[in-house]
Amino acid sequence: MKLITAVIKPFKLEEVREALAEAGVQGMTVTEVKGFGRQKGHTELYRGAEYSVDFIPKTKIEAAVSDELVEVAVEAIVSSAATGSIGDGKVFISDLGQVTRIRTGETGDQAL
Amino acid sequence: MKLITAVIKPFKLEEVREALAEAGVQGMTVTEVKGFGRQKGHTELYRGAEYSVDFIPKTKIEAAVSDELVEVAVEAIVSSAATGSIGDGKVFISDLGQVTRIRTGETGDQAL
Amino acid sequence: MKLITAVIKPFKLEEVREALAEAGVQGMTVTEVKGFGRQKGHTELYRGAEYSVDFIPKTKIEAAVSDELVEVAVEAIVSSAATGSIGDGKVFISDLGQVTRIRTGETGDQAL
Amino acid sequence: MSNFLFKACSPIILLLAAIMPGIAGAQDALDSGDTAWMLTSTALVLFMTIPGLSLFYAGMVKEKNALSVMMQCFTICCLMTVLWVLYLYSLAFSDGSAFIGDLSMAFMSGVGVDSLSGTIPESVFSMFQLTFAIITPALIVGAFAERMKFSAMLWFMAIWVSVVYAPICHWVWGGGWLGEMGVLDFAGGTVVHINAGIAGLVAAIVMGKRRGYPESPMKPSNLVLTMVGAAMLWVGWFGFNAGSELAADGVAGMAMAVTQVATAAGALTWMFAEWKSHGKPSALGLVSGAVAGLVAITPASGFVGPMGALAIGFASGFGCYISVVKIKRTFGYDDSLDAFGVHGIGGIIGAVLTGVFVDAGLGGAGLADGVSMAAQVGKQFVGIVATIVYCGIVSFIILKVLDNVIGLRVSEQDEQEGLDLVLHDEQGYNM
Amino acid sequence: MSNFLFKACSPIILLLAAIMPGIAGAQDALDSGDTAWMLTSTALVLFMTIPGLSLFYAGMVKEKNALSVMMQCFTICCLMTVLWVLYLYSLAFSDGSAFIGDLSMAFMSGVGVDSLSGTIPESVFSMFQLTFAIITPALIVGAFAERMKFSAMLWFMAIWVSVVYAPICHWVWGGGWLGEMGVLDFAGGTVVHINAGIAGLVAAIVMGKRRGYPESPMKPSNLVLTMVGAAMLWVGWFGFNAGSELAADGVAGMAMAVTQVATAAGALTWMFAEWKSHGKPSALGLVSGAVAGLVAITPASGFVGPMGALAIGFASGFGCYISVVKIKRTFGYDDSLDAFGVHGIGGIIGAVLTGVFVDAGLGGAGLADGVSMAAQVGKQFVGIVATIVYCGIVSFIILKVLDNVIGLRVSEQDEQEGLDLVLHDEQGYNM
Amino acid sequence: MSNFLFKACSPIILLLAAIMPGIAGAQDALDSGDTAWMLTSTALVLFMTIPGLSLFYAGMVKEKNALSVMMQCFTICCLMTVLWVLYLYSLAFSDGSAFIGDLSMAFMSGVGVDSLSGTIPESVFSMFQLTFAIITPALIVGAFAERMKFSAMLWFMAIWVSVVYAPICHWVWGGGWLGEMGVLDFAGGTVVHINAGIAGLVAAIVMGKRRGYPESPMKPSNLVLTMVGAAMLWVGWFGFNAGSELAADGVAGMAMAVTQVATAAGALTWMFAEWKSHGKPSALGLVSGAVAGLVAITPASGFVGPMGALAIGFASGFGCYISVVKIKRTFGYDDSLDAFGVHGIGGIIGAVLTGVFVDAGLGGAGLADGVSMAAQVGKQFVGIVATIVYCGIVSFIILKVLDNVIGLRVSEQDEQEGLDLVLHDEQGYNM
Ligand SMILES: Nc1ncnc2c1ncn2[C@@H]1O[C@H](COP(=O)(O)OP(=O)(O)O)[C@@H](O)[C@H]1O
Ligand SMILES: Nc1ncnc2c1ncn2[C@@H]1O[C@H](COP(=O)(O)OP(=O)(O)O)[C@@H](O)[C@H]1O
Ligand SMILES: Nc1ncnc2c1ncn2[C@@H]1O[C@H](COP(=O)(O)OP(=O)(O)O)[C@@H](O)[C@H]1O
Repeated sequence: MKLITAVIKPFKLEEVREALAEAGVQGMTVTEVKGFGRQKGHTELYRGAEYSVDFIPKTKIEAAVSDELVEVAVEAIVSSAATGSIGDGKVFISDLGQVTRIRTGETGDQAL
Repeated sequence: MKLITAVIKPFKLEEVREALAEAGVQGMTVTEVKGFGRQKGHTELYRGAEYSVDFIPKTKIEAAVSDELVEVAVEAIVSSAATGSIGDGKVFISDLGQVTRIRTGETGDQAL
Repeated sequence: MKLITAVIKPFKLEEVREALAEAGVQGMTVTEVKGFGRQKGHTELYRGAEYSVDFIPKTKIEAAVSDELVEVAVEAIVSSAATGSIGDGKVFISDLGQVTRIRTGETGDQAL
Repeated sequence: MSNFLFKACSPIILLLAAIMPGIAGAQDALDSGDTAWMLTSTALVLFMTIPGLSLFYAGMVKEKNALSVMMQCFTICCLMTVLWVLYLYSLAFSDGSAFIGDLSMAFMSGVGVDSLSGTIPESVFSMFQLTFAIITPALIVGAFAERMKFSAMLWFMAIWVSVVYAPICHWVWGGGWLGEMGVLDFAGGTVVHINAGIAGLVAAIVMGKRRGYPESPMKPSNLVLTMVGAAMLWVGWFGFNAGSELAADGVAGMAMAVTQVATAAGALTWMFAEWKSHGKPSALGLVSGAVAGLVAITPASGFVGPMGALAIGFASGFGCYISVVKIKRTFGYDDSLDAFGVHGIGGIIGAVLTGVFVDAGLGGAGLADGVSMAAQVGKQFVGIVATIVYCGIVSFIILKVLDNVIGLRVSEQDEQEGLDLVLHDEQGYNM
Repeated sequence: MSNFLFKACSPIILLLAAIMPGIAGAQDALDSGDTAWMLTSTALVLFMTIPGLSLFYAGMVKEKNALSVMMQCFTICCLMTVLWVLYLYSLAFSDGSAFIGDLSMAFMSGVGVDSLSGTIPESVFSMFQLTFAIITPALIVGAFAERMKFSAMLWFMAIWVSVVYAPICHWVWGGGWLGEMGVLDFAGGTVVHINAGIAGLVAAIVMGKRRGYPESPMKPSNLVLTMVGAAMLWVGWFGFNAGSELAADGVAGMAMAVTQVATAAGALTWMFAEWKSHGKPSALGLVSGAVAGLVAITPASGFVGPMGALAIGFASGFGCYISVVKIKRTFGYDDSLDAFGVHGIGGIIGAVLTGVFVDAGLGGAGLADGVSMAAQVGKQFVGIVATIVYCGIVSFIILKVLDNVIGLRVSEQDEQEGLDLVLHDEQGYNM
Repeated sequence: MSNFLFKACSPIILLLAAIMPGIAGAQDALDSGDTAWMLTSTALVLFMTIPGLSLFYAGMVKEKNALSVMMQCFTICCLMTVLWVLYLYSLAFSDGSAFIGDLSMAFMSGVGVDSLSGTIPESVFSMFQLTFAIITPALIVGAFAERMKFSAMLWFMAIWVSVVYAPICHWVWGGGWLGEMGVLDFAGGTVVHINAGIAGLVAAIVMGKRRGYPESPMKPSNLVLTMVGAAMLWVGWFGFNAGSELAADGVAGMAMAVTQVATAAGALTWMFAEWKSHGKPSALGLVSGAVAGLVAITPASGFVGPMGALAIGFASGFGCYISVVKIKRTFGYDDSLDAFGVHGIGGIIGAVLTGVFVDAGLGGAGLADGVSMAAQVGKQFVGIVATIVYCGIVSFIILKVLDNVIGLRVSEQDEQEGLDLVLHDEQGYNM
């Protein structure tokens, strides 16, 4: 099993979720994060004090998938999350040793 | 060392924390997340506009543990987080290459 | 490639970000988390009801880096995040199978 | 000659008498100043409930229930308004018997543009009193917050205000037996606060504790809003107390002054008590003490002087602190936001001390002729006990009946998920 | 003899006449009670816009636009104030013609410390009216929220208030043709609410929908604040309606009473309608109904009785519910916060029903001599149609011209990022 | 004959004189309209501090300190109230000397239900003045926010108000030397704003900068609440300025009008200045300008006309903008929320311009007989300088002494963790 972690633009969440569901991914966990990278931030001004804010609101999606699903899932994310403009985000893949479903105690692919 | 990541129902956090502590896990990091899976979401209504919200508030716990602790820790999570109803969540296990304690520079199991 | 995950004190974020940038890390993703460990929490009191809060606000930084950068990056984090007092946090390193840049589809080190 | 002159000028004198307030026998002429103040007071007392009390309460509950308590307060405001003009005003303020009014003024019949009540339009008097009939049930919300069904809440409030509030209001202010007996309740210590506090206590006991109380944390979600609500209560209370004079005069002025003093004293007392016993002063303690002071000065506000107010504020700040921090914990009932602990206890302290500090020797307006301080305190006790017994028993019956017929509480799982989503399909904060 | 007496006492009678309000012919003396109430009313109506309406709106938009709507309301308040003392007051309230005033009172010339308007200082009358000229454009903000350029908003409002608001205000209250014809609009159903609602509808259509509307969720970010705003609107509205009597008297009192009743009825109606059709009552529905009731009672407030108010509140609560929940969805325009759906529709319902419930037989103040109910309703329709047509056409022209000259909308990407950051370099919440 | 008639009607005339305000020699009769307005004004000015100023400040600090500033404002309100009735009112308003009152009215002795102050109850006058003694120290909180110990704050305020506020209030309004000399300060430009601004500046300098200032971001945590607070300040300020007339008359009306105008002008000026220099208009800038306008019109409000108000608002909006955006940065002191930058500077601008625009030729009420504009401006300078020097020196001494005895600042680590948790064991937001 693999853990796919994607950092995307927040307003793309719904599209990505649908694309993943279509690809056969049945569950995922979503976190609001702040990203730092090539995309430029913005400036804020409060009574003459100028702050440049480099961090940009992003959404992180984590989905554990069985090995055979990895490729199509990544493909689904990339195609649904892309706008073509800077800051579209990344997809990371890492190994997952074991998964357990708390409710039933099932493990492995069945637990996904 | 392994990284145990558990997604649980938010109101179970305190119980899980205690179970982990009892199991010998001395530290953990907690994130508020939104989960998507088999558990159904809810509906919201604002002036006639109905929104179905699929994402459900969940809590993610990350704990780095030494290899020998993994099993008992997972066991502790599963038994303390289970309610038996859908949406209880998952436990993921992955490898951890190295851990460093910032304060002291210690690494490995000592750093946990 | 490796994923470096650091849990630090929130007010150190800016310093760590700068240290990482200096070390050559070009992107990172930041999450507000709550930490539990050796550092003691605080007490809150509401109309005679005393609550001891064990979880402490922390900031989690995730940065995917190429293998050769790992050491210097960890070094950068440790030296910039340390205050010497308890609760400074940890740095975790794990393997990363693949990285894709959503905008371009690039993968591997180029995608970082 | 003098007779001739009297005749000559008598039309003018009559004219004068007719149009000017303050001249004996002229109470039936409208006074624009009094009317201006009572219009304002009505707005101020409404302001106490919405947004004041709503915010005070919404900030103290969990995030997932914030909207539910605001919605309860707001709905109570609407429901009471409609019932008021249909029959409640008549029940409370028409002549009727010593125990309850009749329906002669139902549908506001007889209340026209020109109807007067003293020097102000009766429409204004009626609306001013309505705002009291709104805040009283709204206060009870604090006792059963975070667990009551919305529908059950509606039924309870509609019945309670008809069979508990209206009669007790009539007893004290509508020409009923307590007022006749000489019980002093200037602005509602008995009618409003003890009444709401007791009903709240009964509701808290009948409904049982919130899931997880008191083991798991029940932290206020937004104390910033709670402080705003408390501040609004304070400001609005000037309408409550100084407005209860029904005129813009020296008594109203003094009522405002003693309100200010007792509130400040109550707030500081609670703050210092907490500082001493816990080691730190808290914002929630401070504003709780302020409300305790406001509650206790309410029955006394037209009768006592600034130094009496200081004493009343001090006593109430301390008494309510003990009640909320110690007594509630000892007995273990879950009066979620301390409707009883602050309004019940503060109301009782205020009602008793009104009988003391009304004494001219203590700076008050003076005891009634031939009434000793002990006798007055005795009367105050009669008022308190009558309210506690009647309100306690009737509230209990209503709640038990409703519990059997439609059920009072939401399910455990719904309580877990939060009333905002479960009962209203909404969230207070989407941020 | 009687002649002699008259002479003898005549100085006194003159004196009396000069200093006392309420005596025929004495309208030109200042009455401190009336003045007190109008100073208060002015504060209350300002309070409706800032913070009331600002909060009501800010809570309904997305987090990233919260500050932008508040800033729009606040800036409108400032801009209208300056234009008002420069020329707007004169345009609206100087004699001029039947269609518009002139500039004889520009720069407030002639309005001194001693100038009176009835029994109150003209300065107070002018400020009271200013608060209406503030809230009217501020209401429009709800229709185009979350997508309009700030600069375009400023231009639109400055022009609109000069060429739409000022004349229509003059028609109805400044001695213009609608007032002369006998159209009844006690506190601004036509001038304020229909006017703002129509301008909002036109703006919503001209500007087009928000990006993602209606497919993606447009959830209110902070309904707690929206409820606070609604409560403030309610309280402040007492100044709006009871203040429109320009005196603290029985009519003002009744105006307050009917305002309270209609609001409660509107709120409950919307709530129960939603409960019935959707299965749950919502807080946003409740307060939307309250505003619907407030809007509809506005033109009627000095003319109808409590039972008429009940009917008007009911009709408006239901009508606006249908309009917002059904009609808007059917036609597909994006009136973001329902400025038209509540203020336009509610204003029309209220204006029509004013002509009905003014009838003495229905508890109202009575139709004018020789005017039948049908005739009065006819007059009301003339007022409504004139406002819709004039406001609709002129608002459309202003918007189209501005769109061509400077552009009305922010770019799609800016809309995505949120107006607070893009237009003001600020965030509403940094938590 | 005429003599006969006079005699014949004289009882009536006496009667008239006794009961009617406005007739020469009748100042000692209570006027219900004036009383109504002053009761309202007192509520409005209290509303300025809690919740108004509390919210304005709480929104500008970091989330972790939000409760601490609210608690400071609220506690100040309570503490001043108690000190006021004990001795402060007497110190400020009893006859005493030209520099300070005496203790003849301590414990409110002599202030009964029937005591009058002009045409209003003395209880109301005293409470109205109390609200000024509350907001003045509360304003200072803005200068040392986010770093002062709560206990040190309490000591400082209790001492400061006794040895700085009370005397300066006496100088100007209590029959003291500045008032006698003819310094014009209608509603507190000198007593309230310059005074608070200077004390704030001294405190900011003595206490030093916040940790991390100015390098690290000090973003306002909740500008939505700051805007609400600013709106409440604006509305409440009508009580402050129009209430300072102590009557509901033409001067009060004009005071309200010029307050509205100057505020709007100040807000727009700051907004456009920022738009021009920074490229975008900000909400915080807008409301800061509004407060600047409010501050500057305060001393002038009973003396100038609408066009003078426009000029004063413009000057203050611009002056305070420069002061906050440029001067503070140049000198590097950390006046956290610009108590000095807005209240100090705005107060000075207003005090000077009062001497200019009071001129009848500029639309004002007119200079005193035989006083030239230059002379009046000179007097204004004397008032300003006296306040700056006295307040500056004494505040400095108090702070230095307290710093040595109990310490003014929390530890660096506590500052890091936030005052809410460290000093009060609470959090403002638990969401
Ligand atoms: N090396 C990295 N490690 C972790 N997250 C990263 C890394 N680089 C980028 N990110 C995340 O991806 C987001 C987008 O990256 P950015 O460089 O701005 O644009 P792009 O993905 O289009 O190249 C960032 O905001 C950050 O959250
Ligand atoms: N494949 C997955 N990858 C990541 N997180 C998942 C995955 N499946 C489920 N989750 C997380 O676990 C939570 C519970 O899953 P759900 O399918 O609703 O119930 P259950 O765990 O009882 O089968 C989800 O809300 C989500 O946060
Ligand atoms: N085993 C662990 N797994 C995951 N996170 C941990 C673990 N131990 C500590 N942490 C994180 O590191 C933070 C600091 O740890 P703590 O034990 O308090 O201090 P120190 O790092 O100085 O030893 C914790 O608040 C928690 O977020």
